[in-house]
Amino acid sequence: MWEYANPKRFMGWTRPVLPWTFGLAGLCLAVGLIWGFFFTPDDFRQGSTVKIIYLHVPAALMAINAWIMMLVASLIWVVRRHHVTALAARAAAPVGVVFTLIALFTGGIWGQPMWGTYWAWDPRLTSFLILFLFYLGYIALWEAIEDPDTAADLTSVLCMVGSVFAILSRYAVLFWNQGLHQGASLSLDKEENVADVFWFPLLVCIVGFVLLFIALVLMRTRTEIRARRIRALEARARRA
Amino acid sequence: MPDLGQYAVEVLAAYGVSILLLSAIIAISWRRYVRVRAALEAVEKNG
Amino acid sequence: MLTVTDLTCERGGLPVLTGVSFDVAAGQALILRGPNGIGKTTLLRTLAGLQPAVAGHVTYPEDESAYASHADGIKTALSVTENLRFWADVYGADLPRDILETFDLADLAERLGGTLSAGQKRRLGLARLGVIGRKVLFLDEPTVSLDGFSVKLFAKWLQDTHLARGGVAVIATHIDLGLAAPELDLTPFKSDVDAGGGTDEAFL
Amino acid sequence: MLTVTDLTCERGGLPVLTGVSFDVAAGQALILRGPNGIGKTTLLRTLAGLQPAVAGHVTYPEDESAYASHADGIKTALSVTENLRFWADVYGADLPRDILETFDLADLAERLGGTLSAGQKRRLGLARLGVIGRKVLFLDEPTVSLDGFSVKLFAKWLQDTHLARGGVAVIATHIDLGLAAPELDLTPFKSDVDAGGGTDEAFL
Amino acid sequence: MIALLLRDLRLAVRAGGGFGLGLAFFLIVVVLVPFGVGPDTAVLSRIAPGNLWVASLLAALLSLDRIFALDYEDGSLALLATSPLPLEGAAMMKALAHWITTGLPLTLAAPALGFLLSLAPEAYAYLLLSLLIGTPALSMIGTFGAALTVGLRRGGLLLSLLVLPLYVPTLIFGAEAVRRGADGLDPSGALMLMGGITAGCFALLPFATSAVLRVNLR
Amino acid sequence: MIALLLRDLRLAVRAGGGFGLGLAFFLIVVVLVPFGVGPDTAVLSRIAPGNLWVASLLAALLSLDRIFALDYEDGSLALLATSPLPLEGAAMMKALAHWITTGLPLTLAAPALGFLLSLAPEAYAYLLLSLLIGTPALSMIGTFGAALTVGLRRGGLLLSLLVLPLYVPTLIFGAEAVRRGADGLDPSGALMLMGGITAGCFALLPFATSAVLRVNLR
Ligand code: HEM
Ligand SMILES: Nc1ncnc2c1ncn2[C@@H]1O[C@H](COP(=O)(O)OP(=O)(O)OP(=O)(O)O)[C@@H](O)[C@H]1O
Ligand SMILES: Nc1ncnc2c1ncn2[C@@H]1O[C@H](COP(=O)(O)OP(=O)(O)OP(=O)(O)O)[C@@H](O)[C@H]1O
Ligand SMILES: [Mg+2]
Ligand SMILES: [Mg+2]
Repeated sequence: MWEYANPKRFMGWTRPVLPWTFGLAGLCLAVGLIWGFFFTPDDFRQGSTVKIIYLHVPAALMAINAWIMMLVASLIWVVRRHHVTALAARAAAPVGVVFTLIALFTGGIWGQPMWGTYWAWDPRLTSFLILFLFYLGYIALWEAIEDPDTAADLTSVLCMVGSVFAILSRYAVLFWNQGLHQGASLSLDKEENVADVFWFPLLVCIVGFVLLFIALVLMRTRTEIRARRIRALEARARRA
Repeated sequence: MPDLGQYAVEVLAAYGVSILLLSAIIAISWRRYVRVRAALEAVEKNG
Repeated sequence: MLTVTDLTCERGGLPVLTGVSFDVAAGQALILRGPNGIGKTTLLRTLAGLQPAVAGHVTYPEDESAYASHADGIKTALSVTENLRFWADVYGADLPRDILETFDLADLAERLGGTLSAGQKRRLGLARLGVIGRKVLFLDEPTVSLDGFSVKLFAKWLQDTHLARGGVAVIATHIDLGLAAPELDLTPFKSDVDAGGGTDEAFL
Repeated sequence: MLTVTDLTCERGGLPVLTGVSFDVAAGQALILRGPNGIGKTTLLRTLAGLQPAVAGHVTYPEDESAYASHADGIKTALSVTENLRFWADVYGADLPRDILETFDLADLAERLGGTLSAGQKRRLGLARLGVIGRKVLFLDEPTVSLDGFSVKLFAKWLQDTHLARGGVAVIATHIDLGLAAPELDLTPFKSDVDAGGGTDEAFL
Repeated sequence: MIALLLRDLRLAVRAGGGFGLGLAFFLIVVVLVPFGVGPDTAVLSRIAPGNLWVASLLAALLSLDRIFALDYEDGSLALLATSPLPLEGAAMMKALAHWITTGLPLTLAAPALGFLLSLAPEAYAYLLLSLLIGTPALSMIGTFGAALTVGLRRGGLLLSLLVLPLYVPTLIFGAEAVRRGADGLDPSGALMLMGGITAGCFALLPFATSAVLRVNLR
Repeated sequence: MIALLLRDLRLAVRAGGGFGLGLAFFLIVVVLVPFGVGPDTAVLSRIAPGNLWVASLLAALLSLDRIFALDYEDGSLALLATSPLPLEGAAMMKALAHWITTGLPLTLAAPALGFLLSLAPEAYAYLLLSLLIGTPALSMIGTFGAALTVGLRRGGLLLSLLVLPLYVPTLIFGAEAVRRGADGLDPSGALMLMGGITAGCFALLPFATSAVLRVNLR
């Protein structure tokens, strides 16, 4: 399995996979969003604002999952030193930032009609702000370091330590403020699940966001590998 | 176009901004993808 | 005492030196030669364990090595004696009584590190080697900024004290130290442009 | 071109050198000699105007001097060319076309300053002198860390370009540059323990 | 002189997003306050103007020690002082570069952060204006402080200690202008006084800065 | 290891009052807040716990970049890494030295400053206790951040960006404990959680720090 993480092999197998992933992601997103926006009823309590859920929930889920993916990639890099995993973590961070921003923004907009304010220091919202800061620091550290392997090592350690502190922050924030935000209700077995009319298009959207994330990370990883190859070739040329 | 009622601005803004942000990250990634690919081809040809 | 076999070291992702092998017996010094940028500093840092070797082996008695770089690690706000005592404490050694005389620092004992001239600073940096009592020394251009007299002083310490006690030293330098020691020119070991190894290898 | 009469310079509040006098004619270099700590750096800094003289006079054409210290002023995040171009801009000069060849930097033109070896950095520091086009140079141990070949390169530039154009240079060094230039040993000018002058004088 | 400005900006960009970092710090300080003070919106909105101004002041402060320290350590400062560039001009350029990399982005981002702290809607314009007028003074005063402490190791903390009291007038007028704006009063007096401070700083401090630099290079 | 601690403390004292400066910065930040927020005692007293905690956090932050930077630049860090001293121990000693020069004096001075901000009288004991438990964690986390950024010029700002989010849990529990104390509630939960964080930091972060240092010295 690990040989697929060799840069050359990776470039090979991702070339055909990439357009398909993008195509599927586009399809799912188009179907899910159009279905959700045009063909679902308004909620009796929230009115048309339920439609925000099709953006808000998938983005929020992927914002967290992107960080988890970076954590796993960092661990693999530290243990097995496969360059592609480190570069994939680097490639995923800006995508994660965008998802975080979407979750924050749609959540904020949703807050105005629901809670009467764009921003409240609710634990869930606050945790996301902290997650955003972690992303910023992680990206800034990558950008600041000249040597790519040093950068990979340092950002990996930061990602691991940061994850621990992110979890601690989550508990701290809960301790600090009880909050307004809705609990998780997407679990498949619970009775009080969202009504099916909302649930199916939401599921399609979630799949779309996941595929979009994968496609973007693959594409950006390919770019990072090429950039790294340029760097290596130029260094060698200068040496000659 | 469905009737969005009193929250039309909010809902449309949420969709607008989200789609804008997604397009932005896709566009930026794509532009860099193309540029780096071209740069690599140039380097490989010369080297 | 120090054996290096087929060592490859890298800098900035690319191998710089390939296939370096040598032996240094107890009581012997080895002088590294080579033009600027050939990789002397890189080799010494690899030997000292500051960076990993790409390939090959380095063996010497554990906990017996010390490294002296281009920079001296002198604290400007501590006096000469305090600087030396700190290193003595870190290495759990005593301050040899005549160390200040050996490196012609007796007059400067109470001066702060920051008020020394370039050559005086360097002498203090070298005196650290006399304090810590390590057997295997890796020295990167130890005589930079020293006047002729101080160079002799240092060579004398190295020959009569360090090597005489069965120590070993690998020294990169561009000048003539006046030591009776074999020289190793690194030029033949320069890595081929497309030599394997180095962290960039996967991308080439 | 450069005249120094009866100069006294101080360091740390006390006079270090007293009564230094010399003349350097256009097209001439002067080599300062003396053991570590005698006051070469202090003298050069005083000549360059970085610190005031305690007594005596220094005359040379205004706006024609430049100073090169132990440190090179190289920005690690700028490339070799960018480093040089910055200084060219500051001095309102053009980048001479062959400057990189003269100092054997052509291969390194696009490398970042931080990735150079000690000697390569020093060559870049010296190339700055070729860029700014100043007539009166004060150089403090310019050849530290340079290999033999680079020292010759520098001596050649100094002789054939700088001095040949009617420039002047005062150089502190411990090694033999291979220049046909008079030497001045500073040992006789060492200040007496109770020589006057220096900012501490009022309290003695 | 432009060469120096361009070099400093280039160095700021190369050294890992020099532009973004002041901003990020500003964001973080603003975000930390609610964690300390508690999530009560009424209190937060009440202290928002002061909060934003104190945060921008601290963000400006944090990058001050780098204005001269790096050039001093690698020897470029001595070389610059012996170059034909007037040292006063160099000081001004340094301040300008600092403002472009910290003050300016911070000013542009402040409204977004005002939002997080539920700043009164009327105050946004004055927040922007007061920061635009006031942050250049912060940079110039900071440059002077950096020149004072350039030779000292561990100068960072001493620098803050010297500079923070000098920041007090700018802070008072700036926060006052925003507070008045939020309360619907006329903030033009405070803004004008702050403009005077900024103009005065740029007229006088470059000379003080270069004098101090010369002493420190001795 | 003790030698390193003593040396760092001595250097802090020699380099112009290392002890006093963190404290002075703390004082100034606390004093600046009323200038920014306005002189209303009710508001000030309300925000005093958060204010004091944020100020001590910033004071700790400001001196972080000096923890390793000087040793890195003058080459001592490479020499230390090749010395018999375990680098984990060195990291811990560095954190300890930082705490003694900033965290400790700051803790001792905090009650006096609480007075300036009209902190509720019941809260003083908890202020002292929470700072005593919490500031060591700030120093250890900061040491880790300093090790991450040691090779970088202009690291100061990046360091803050990396470290501040890591400070969030400590800040929340610390300020919460004081606030609860001021409101007459039981703050022992918050204090205990904070103690857990501090213990965890000292158990784990020295290893992360030394790993990161080794990478940066490569
Ligand atoms: C900036 C603000 C917000 C952020 C960062 C945010 C974050 C999140 C996250 C992370 C989730 C998914 C996690 C989970 O399913 O447990 C989520 C789900 C959700 N959010 Fe938000 N949220 C924000 C504001 C809002 C607002 C204002 C509302 C509307 C009242 C809202 C309604 C929901 C709903 C209905 C879900 C789905 C819950 C579920 O069924 O699991 N959110 N949000
Ligand atoms: N970070 C880096 N990235 C790329 N190349 C580097 C880097 N650092 C050093 N180099 C190159 O590696 C080579 C070896 O450098 P090294 O410092 O070992 O040389 P050296 O033999 O010690 O030279 P000197 O005599 O000048 O000190 C040099 O050509 C140098 O330019
Ligand atoms: N800040 C200071 N306070 C007191 N004495 C000082 C100070 N700085 C330097 N000195 C002393 O002044 C003398 C002259 O120093 P200077 O650096 O000029 O010597 P130098 O001739 O350049 O020596 P080198 O060849 O070692 O570079 C030395 O003895 C030095 O110890
Ligand atoms: Mg070297
Ligand atoms: Mg000297």
